Amino acid sequence: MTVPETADETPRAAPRGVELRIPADAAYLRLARLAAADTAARVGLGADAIDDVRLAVSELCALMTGSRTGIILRFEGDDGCVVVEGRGAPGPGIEGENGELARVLVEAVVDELRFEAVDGHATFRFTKQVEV
Amino acid sequence: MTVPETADETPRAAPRGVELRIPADAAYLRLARLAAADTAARVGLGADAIDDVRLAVSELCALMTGSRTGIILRFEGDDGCVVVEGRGAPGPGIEGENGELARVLVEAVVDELRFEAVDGHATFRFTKQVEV
Amino acid sequence: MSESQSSPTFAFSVERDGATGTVVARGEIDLASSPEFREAIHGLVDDGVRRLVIDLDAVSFIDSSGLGVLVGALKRVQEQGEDGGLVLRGLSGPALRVFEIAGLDQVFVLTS
Amino acid sequence: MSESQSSPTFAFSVERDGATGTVVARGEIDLASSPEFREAIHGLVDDGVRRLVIDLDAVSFIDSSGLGVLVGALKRVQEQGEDGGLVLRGLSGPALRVFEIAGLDQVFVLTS
Ligand SMILES: Nc1ncnc2c1ncn2[C@@H]1O[C@H](COP(=O)(O)OP(=O)(O)O)[C@@H](O)[C@H]1O
Ligand SMILES: Nc1ncnc2c1ncn2[C@@H]1O[C@H](COP(=O)(O)OP(=O)(O)O)[C@@H](O)[C@H]1O
Repeated sequence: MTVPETADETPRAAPRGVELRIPADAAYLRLARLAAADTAARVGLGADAIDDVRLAVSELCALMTGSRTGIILRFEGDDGCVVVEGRGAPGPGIEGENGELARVLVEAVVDELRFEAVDGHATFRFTKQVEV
Repeated sequence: MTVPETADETPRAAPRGVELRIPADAAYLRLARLAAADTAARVGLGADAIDDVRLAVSELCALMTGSRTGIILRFEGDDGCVVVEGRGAPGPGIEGENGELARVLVEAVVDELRFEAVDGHATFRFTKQVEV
Repeated sequence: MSESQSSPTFAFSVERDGATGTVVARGEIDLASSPEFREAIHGLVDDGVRRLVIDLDAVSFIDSSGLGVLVGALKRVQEQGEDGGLVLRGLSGPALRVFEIAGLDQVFVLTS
Repeated sequence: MSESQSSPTFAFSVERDGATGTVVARGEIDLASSPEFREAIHGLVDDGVRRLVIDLDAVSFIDSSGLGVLVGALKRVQEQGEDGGLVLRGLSGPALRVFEIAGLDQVFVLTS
């Protein structure tokens, strides 16, 4: 994931993809889903695959809600493939049955998935390809 | 508008509001509108006021599309008031009749508005209050 | 019938007829909206409802927290004894798919 | 009748009956979708359409670029002479509001 190098006054030239920063609060999960679905639709994913990306982003962000830091999401779409990266801190929901179910659901709906939560940092990356 | 001070690996603690970075391309206006409407709904604006915020963000971002930099948007909602700030570079649409009409529309639908385009930088800030 | 709306995109209504309670949910059930949904369901069971119908026809999204609420509801009505039961009505589209992935379409009684 | 869809959230269909052309638009008309919309309308007029009906009933959003397309369409049909005309059908909700702010509800012939 790319993070701005310095605090310059203008946006970086020709950025690729979309970056969304939200508070680690459940009230912002809907916006994360909207951004996910918008990216997936722009890349040309079908209705079911868009729902899959929406669910995956929502569940992964939910695992980071309730933490004291925000959540940073990056969405990129190229060649019929969506790549979503996220970063935050593990929230209380990461433990327990719902956290387990969340991961089962995400693994079932995305292509490649990496999710790590160590030392108070949580990161994920997943891809979803257009069906051919 | 707050920009991250350094390229640290974790999100800043307890961020307020939402930040969205999009390419300066018309294909991303819809996402800017979705983020605007989501913020306005979360703050409790009524249906018409949500439409106003959606239109204002869309028109202001359209004035910056086609430039070579991206667009950075910040959405905050407090005490029944939405504040939207944006930054980018002036796009070709800023000149001519549609650019003028865009500004007329925005001025009609928001409360306070500042829009500046100088030296290749464009910035805006507007507020929209819940009707009481 | 009572109406409730916790988030701009989730709402539900509750109807009660003797020991039967019907909850009609609309919109998106996620970590933001599921607590209020859970509370309403628990309230009905605590209040003597034994047969629960939860209508999910107009639910466009459900996440693991929403599934947790429904699994919890099933356990609660079953704890009420032989006459306790839960039916999920109108489950379709994206919401049904989540149930299938979780294997929960086999656990619940589904009707159209 | 022909169908077209330039963006995931905008689509329109075109019907032609002699010198009358009907364009039914659906979804969001913004800077991303208005060029294709403009092209279709210009194509009809270039192709001999004199009376144009543009149905905006299912249009949930229109921006200044969309208004520009419609103003341009009006000018084009009026340039065709006495028999040229444009009617906007089904304008309501947020889209109507934008016309009102721009004062364009007084410029166009609107029907329900
Ligand atoms: N992913 C899951 N798999 C299996 N059982 C679950 C899962 N999630 C929740 N449950 C069960 O559903 C019950 C209710 O969960 P929850 O809604 O979190 O609590 P409550 O009992 O307060 O409704 C839990 O006691 C648990 O046994
Ligand atoms: N905001 C506006 N106010 C008044 N007239 C406008 C406005 N926007 C566009 N027009 C008129 O509409 C016509 C069409 O605009 P446009 O759609 O940009 O070009 P085209 O003629 O290729 O359709 C322009 O020639 C202009 O006179």
